[in-house]
Amino acid sequence: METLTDQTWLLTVGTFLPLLGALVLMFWPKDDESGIKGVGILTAGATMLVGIYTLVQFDYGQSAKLQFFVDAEWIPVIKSGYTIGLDGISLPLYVLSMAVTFLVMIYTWDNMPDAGNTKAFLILMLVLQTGMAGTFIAQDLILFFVFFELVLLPMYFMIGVWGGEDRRYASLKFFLYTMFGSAFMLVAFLALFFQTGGESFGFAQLVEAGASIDRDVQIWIFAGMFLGFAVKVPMFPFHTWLPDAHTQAPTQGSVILAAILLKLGTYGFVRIAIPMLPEGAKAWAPAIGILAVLGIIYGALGCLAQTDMKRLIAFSSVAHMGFVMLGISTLTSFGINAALFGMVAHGLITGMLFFIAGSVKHRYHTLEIRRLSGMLIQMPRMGWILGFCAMASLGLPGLAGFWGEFPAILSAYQPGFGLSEPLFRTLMVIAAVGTVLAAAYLLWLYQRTAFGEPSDEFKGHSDAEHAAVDGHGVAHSLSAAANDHTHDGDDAHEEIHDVQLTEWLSWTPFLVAIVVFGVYPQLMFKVMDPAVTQLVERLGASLG
Amino acid sequence: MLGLLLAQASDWITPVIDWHAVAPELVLVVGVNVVLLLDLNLADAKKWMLATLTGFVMLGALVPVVTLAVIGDDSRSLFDGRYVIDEYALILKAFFLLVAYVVILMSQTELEEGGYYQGEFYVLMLCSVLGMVMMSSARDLISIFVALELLSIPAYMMAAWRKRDVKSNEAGVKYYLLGVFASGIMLYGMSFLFGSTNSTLLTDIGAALTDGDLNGMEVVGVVFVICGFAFKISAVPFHTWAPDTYEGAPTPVTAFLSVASKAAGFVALVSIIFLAFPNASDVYQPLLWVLAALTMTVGNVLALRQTNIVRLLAYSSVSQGGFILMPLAFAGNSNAGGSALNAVVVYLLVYGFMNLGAFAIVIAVSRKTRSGEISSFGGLFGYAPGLAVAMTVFFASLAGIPPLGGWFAKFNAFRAVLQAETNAAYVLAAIAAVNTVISAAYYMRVLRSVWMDDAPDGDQSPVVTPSPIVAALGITVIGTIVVGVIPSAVTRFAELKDLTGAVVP
Amino acid sequence: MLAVNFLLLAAVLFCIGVYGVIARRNAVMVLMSIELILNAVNLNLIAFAVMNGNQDGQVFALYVIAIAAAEVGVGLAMVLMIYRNRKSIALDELSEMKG
Amino acid sequence: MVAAEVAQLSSGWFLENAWLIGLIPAVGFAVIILFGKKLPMQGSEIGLGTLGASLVIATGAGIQWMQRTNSAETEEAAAGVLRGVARALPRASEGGAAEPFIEPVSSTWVWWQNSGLEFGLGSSIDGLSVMLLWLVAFISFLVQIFSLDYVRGDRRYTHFFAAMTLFSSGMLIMVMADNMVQVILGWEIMGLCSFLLIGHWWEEEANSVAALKAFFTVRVGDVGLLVGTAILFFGANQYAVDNLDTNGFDLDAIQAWALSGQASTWTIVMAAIALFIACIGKSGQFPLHTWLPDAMAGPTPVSSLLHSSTMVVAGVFLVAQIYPVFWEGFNIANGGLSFIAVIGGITIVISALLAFVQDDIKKVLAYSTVSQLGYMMLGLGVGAWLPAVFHIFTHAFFKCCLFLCAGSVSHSGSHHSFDMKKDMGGLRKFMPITFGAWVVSTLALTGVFPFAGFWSKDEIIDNVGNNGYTFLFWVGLGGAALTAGYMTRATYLVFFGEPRGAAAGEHHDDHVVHADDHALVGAATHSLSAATNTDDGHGDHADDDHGHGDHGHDDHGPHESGKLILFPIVVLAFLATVSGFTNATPLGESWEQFKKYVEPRPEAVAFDAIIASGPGESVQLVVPAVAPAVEDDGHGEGAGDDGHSTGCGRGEPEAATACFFPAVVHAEPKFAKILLSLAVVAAGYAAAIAFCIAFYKRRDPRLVGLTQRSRVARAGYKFLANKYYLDHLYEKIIVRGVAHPIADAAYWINQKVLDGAVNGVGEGGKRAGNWVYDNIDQKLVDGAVNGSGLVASESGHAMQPMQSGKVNQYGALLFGAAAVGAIVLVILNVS
Repeated sequence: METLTDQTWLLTVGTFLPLLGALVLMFWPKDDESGIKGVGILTAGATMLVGIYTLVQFDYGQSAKLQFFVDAEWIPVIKSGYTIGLDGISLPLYVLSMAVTFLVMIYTWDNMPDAGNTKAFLILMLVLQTGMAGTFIAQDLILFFVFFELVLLPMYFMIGVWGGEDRRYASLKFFLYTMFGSAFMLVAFLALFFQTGGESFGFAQLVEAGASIDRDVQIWIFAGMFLGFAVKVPMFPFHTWLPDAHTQAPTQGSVILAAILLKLGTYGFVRIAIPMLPEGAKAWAPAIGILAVLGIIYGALGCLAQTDMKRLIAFSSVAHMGFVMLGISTLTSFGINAALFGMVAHGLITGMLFFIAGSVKHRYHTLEIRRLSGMLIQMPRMGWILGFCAMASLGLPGLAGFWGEFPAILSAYQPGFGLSEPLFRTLMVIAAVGTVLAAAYLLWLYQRTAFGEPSDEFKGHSDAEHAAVDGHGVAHSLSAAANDHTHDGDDAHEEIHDVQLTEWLSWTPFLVAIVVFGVYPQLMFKVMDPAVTQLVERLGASLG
Repeated sequence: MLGLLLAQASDWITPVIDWHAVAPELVLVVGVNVVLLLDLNLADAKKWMLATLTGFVMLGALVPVVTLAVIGDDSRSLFDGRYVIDEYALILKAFFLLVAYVVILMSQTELEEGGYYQGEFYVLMLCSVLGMVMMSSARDLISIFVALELLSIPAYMMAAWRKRDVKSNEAGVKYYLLGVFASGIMLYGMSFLFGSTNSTLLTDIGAALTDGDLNGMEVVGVVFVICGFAFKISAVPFHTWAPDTYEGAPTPVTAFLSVASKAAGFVALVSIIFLAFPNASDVYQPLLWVLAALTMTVGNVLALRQTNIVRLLAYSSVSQGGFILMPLAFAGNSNAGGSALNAVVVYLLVYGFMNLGAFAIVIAVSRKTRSGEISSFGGLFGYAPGLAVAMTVFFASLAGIPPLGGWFAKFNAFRAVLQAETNAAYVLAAIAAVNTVISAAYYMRVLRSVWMDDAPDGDQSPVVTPSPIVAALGITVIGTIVVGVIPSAVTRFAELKDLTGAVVP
Repeated sequence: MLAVNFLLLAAVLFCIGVYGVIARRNAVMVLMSIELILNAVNLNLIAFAVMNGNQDGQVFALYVIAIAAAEVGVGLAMVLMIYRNRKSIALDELSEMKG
Repeated sequence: MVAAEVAQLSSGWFLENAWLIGLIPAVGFAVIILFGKKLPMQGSEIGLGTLGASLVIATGAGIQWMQRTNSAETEEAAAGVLRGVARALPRASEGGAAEPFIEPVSSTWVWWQNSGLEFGLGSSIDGLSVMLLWLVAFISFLVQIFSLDYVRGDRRYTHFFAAMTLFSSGMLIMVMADNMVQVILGWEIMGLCSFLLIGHWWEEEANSVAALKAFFTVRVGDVGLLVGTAILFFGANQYAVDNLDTNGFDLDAIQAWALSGQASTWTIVMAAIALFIACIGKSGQFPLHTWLPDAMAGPTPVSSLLHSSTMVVAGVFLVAQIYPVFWEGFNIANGGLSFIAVIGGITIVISALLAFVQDDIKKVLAYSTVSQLGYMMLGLGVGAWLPAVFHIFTHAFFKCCLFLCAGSVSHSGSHHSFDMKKDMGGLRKFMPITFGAWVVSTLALTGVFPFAGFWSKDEIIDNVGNNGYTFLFWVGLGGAALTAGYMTRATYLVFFGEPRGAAAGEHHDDHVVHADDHALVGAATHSLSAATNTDDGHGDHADDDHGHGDHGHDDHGPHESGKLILFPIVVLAFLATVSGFTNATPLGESWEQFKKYVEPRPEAVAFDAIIASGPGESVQLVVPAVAPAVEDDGHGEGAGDDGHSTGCGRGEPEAATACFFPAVVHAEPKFAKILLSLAVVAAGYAAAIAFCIAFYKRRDPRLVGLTQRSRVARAGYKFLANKYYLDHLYEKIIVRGVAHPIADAAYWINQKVLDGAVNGVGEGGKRAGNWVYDNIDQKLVDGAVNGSGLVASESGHAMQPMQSGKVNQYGALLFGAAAVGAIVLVILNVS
């Protein structure tokens, strides 16, 4: 694998800068809330700047090659090195992780979860960021594994400490589930290592040597990796941790979980499992395809059954990641490109939806769909943003979600390497039906929550309503006053205001990105396509 | 008659003793005597000096270990190869001394505040450590036996150190009776080995035992010897004493037992397996395979049920023992043999750090809460975030989560097993993988209390941690993290290729 | 062959010792059973030493005897300690901790 | 077949920059959304301005397209290859001279890439698209002018204009598309906007339900679009890459591939079916037409735009655009009974019948639209491409005009009610201009000479017969009679007779009672309440005031609407009168402007000539190219005979050439047929007028109460009133069938129609979802996970007795294990 080795410091700095911030925070006085948040934002912002610099320095003409490549000694005894690099496949996700952390930090300024202890919260977030970024740059299995697992604990605590009612159960479930997958994944990594002659854990070497492993052995090793990655994705039937974790997690946790963490699994498939074990991948592809499509339908049905807005969004992740996996399972560059785009798109859109869910919860103190209605009257901007994200999520062309779904569905028409066409075409049609279901549950959600009149419970508590009242005549004011009077004793809801400054700050980039990538997807396809094409070509070479 | 004896005596050749090589032991022996004598003459108020002195003795003994390592001769062999100082021995000596030092830091305040006998405790401790240090070098059945008893007998007494406490009594008695019983069985096995091979020197035994050509006596000998050490390392089903003793004994002693004493057992087991049984792999490999699988699984599922933190840690250390044992089940494999040795040593080093650290936290916290229940850790994160974070480090490391030391230890163990590339290896690895998850369940349950629950009594006053414990925590936290992030720090030691004279397949 | 008889004797002693450890509830009796086991070992060692003409076995036996003495010393001290605290040396009452 | 002589076609700024037509309103939308509220006219000026700009460019592009077409002939003349005169003539395949293929003008940018293929975004302008671009821009512009007054004071005035602008933009983007992905883009943008606009007054649940239903139904059809696009892409891609230097999304490539004879039958049939399913959903064809009438819940301008030139036309347009796929897929060339024609025929009749029983004026028009769309589909389905496309053109004017008239009536005549029976009648006296426009448009719609509908609809019917589909010919004629009937009824109810209800100036305090009791009446109900609010001048309902009142008129009686409303109506009425002459086939070939400029020429073009103009990087403008036409093998003119066994779409094109459009047949106008259809329409009128006078005016006892007396009549009425129980079918059988045994279906079919089909499907989906979630997810999958935890914990419990605390037992275990181990290993190792 050809590499470019200029500016070798860049990735290391970008990845470990958050840890430095975490270290600083550790010694920051606990009472200085704004100072702590400031340091957090500053660190994440600096990391983001490094990310932007990386974007600038990246050689887009050679995006199939690993750039900023470093291959330093780390654990020589087990033949694992500090091998890092960035190519077109990982660049979008790497930068996305930085951006998401930064924006979530900004969001936290005004929206600290109730449990308090900002310091610990932000430290965890920064550690999380290092883990996420590291996973995307690692070019060595062991390094990958370390970063992959590094995200576990911070997320466990984030859910467990700052989460909702049922957080204890949810956090432990999340943890054990993922642990289960990664334990088998580690075993598979080692098996792969020894089957390739035990020479190196470096990706490049394993991709070279992996193809020559016996087919049966490949299938077994792939099975181990499949467990690890599929749990993380999550694929049906390993998804049950996800709704619980998402529902219980604090907003920030949900956003990061949806935007980045789930992608670690799919990224693992694209980066590790498939290129290193071509025969295994081919043997498993139909199963993955079937499970992916099951996930699409199943996730959608799950959504239709939900009464809780956040849980619904969580279930929709299962469906959306199904599209991503469907794309991957075709083993074509078309599908894998789609999957990679889908990852980023899903990260932006579902991340945004979780932001909204968090803010709604913050204002209404409930996410029960039947209690929420008329959001457009009480918080018009929030309501429209929700609508926008729902539309993006259901795959409306012109918004980012489409470019993950549409090519993925398309690619299933003609899977690669002699995979069964009738099977995948059937899957394609079912997946296409899945888009209808997606429309159904998202619009249903939107209709129930945003349209209509506000329920009596919350009526008259919003800024927007007050403003409307002020604009009318005396009679209105009188009736409004009377209206207010009846709710005087009920202060809990007197805080339904529209989108606020920090929310705007943290959301706008998401919204802009959804539109920009939706309108001009080439921005991302151009970066990914050469790398993916090369990957699939190599796959073709080893599969004959 | 007398003449005959004299004639024989005239054959006596004074052995050449490499004084540098035995310097660590000598320092400890001197230390034992000094502390004992000083204890007689010190006023009660000044007994704290004994702890400091003992600590210095440990560190003093470390000095010759370091000089020996720096000189770096291949190996020094004494008494016709019955006592060998090689790289392996040096690493473990250093490890035992360091562990003992940390345990002393942990016990100091405990002993002072509990009103226990201090002088005697430290003397016994020094004796026990002496036994461990000897164990690292012992390459003969007799010296192994002597070292084993030297480290065990003081430990029996230390376990019962809280004389008036029924639980502590019980802990001591159980440990003692079963320990001696196990020694008896082991000795019986040793006698068979001696009888069959006509030597007590491990390498000789190794040369005499050959796979496929073993007689019943030899097999019984091998099995009984391994069972004797399996007791020491509390492998299931020889683990029964461990939870009871750990719970009843004073916590620093528990820490000592669960780390140093167990490590000593492993050291002996490793020596014997690699030196004496290299060609009896048909016997010991299946045995260790079953023991490892049982130990991990039973230790874990029983740990799931515990509500007492010390008892939980006891079962946890049982299951950790299973992971350490796991690579040894493939010690005879031509691929995995070398890695198995590395894996065990690395695991022991890491395990020492994290388990001691965990116990140090328990000691620090229970000084405030006066309770051993897991629920008593609720809200720790609120009132003592530092301790909570440290505890998180240790427990997460025990659970094997990167980038903490525990993951690398586990990884190495998996690596050694899978290197064997046999079906038995894959199955054991799969069992171990499942066990990793089960173990994570109870470790995380504890952390859940620490982070997510409120203090059970609503007491939010901060914990006052005495400086020795802080020091102990500092050493262990740094050790745990450094090993995880830069595993090369310990793999340098694990690079040792073999034991002197060992027949690594 | 005389030596073989010694081995048989040792085996019998060992078995008796094991039986004692398992079956006796009195701590002192258990201690004595353990002594039986150790003596079985000694017998074995000496018998083998004679059979093989190797003095190491006898040396080993001497060590075992010495250490056994130390062990029994500690053991009896413990028994005494329990007796003081509980006024009983029945082992099956010693089950404060279990599970 | 040579490509050496590549003649230059003229182009121009407007043609090359036609992509601006779609882009400008899209930008306008963004501006309105972001800044609209702060602008003096609350954003409406942006909407009007951007659409105006689009209209100007579209007009320019149209003119330049005509110049381009003309230039081909002059160029050809110069090159000496001319074999015809510069006006529409019989096609070469019909015995006329070969005319050059006029290559579309395209400007493309790389939009996305995948697998090393670059896919474009941009415009590809040919006759069809330039015609529709102009039409859409024009109609949208007029509708926005109408809306200025009509929705003035609406709470979401700005949003309304934003959505309307985006709506037009979506249609424009789709029309100018040069590839399938862009088609999908425009298609879905329209779906989104229809959702926003139908649910404009979302405070009422009925409206949001209707919006949901519209979006959802169309989305169901979109499955076909996705699948069809996939099939086409993978089918055509290799051909496109090899021969045309483009890819399988490219519309030209798809056309050429479909006509190349290289496509496998299976592929093309599946693609055609899949795509047509999408068109059924979008264009409201049977059986997915049920969303269209419900879509009347939106404001009237929305209905008028949606039903005339955008949204519903999209499906027809798609069929027309990639016509070769359907041509080959349904074997239209050989007169196969095509799926499209059958669906179109069914739709014509069924929806026309439904229009008879509607009391809501907008619903009458809605069903009328469905019916007219049926004509277009019918035309396309039988190979009458040109009349169908022409009908899109004329229909847009009169249908838009009718809707605007209905809006005008409700705005100024009936207090925002759309109920013809309750709130209208006799309005011709109060609203003469509206009445005049309505009548003109009605005449156009019903196909009375010389109004626009006559020229297009008759042409369709004529061609249906000409191509040998006799039964469908009679269906078409029957449909024309029905059209005359229901339009007469509507006209009578609205404008003749005595004023009733609101039209008589009555106050509606009981407007809820007046609400249409079946299906969705959100708009009407809402409008009533809004009107009541403002007229009272107090606004007790401040909290739920939709702000749709405030028209400032004090009198409650009917009156003529304002100028802003009347202007578009009058313009449209004028066009409804004269636009038919743009392609007046019966008047002679020189009148056939559409044939000349809009219909692509079915001539083969050499690959070389095409590749020179293929999409490349960044902006690459087409080098206009013309290749000499295929040698004409056709002979004779006979209508519908087998004389066209060769030519484009009738066999493989010659090597290294591609066809882009099949050689369709054009019927010769026959006087007898014209008379026949006029007679049928006249008969329809006569019967309807007689009925109206008898039933509504004289209250003829034989007719009044007929539905009570006659079982047949009652059953028929009920059958129609319940929309053929289709919603019923969706909801009760398809949906409930998920959960219930089919045996129950017989019972359910008797139940009253409650909700829309979509809600029904949604309900069923929700039930399935609930069931899956409760039983599979929570019990089985999650249960297994939690169960494994329980197993571990319980096995720990089971092992606890081992840890009895008794030393003796520990000892026994210890020795026992050692002994067992020893015995087993001895047995294993010692032989």
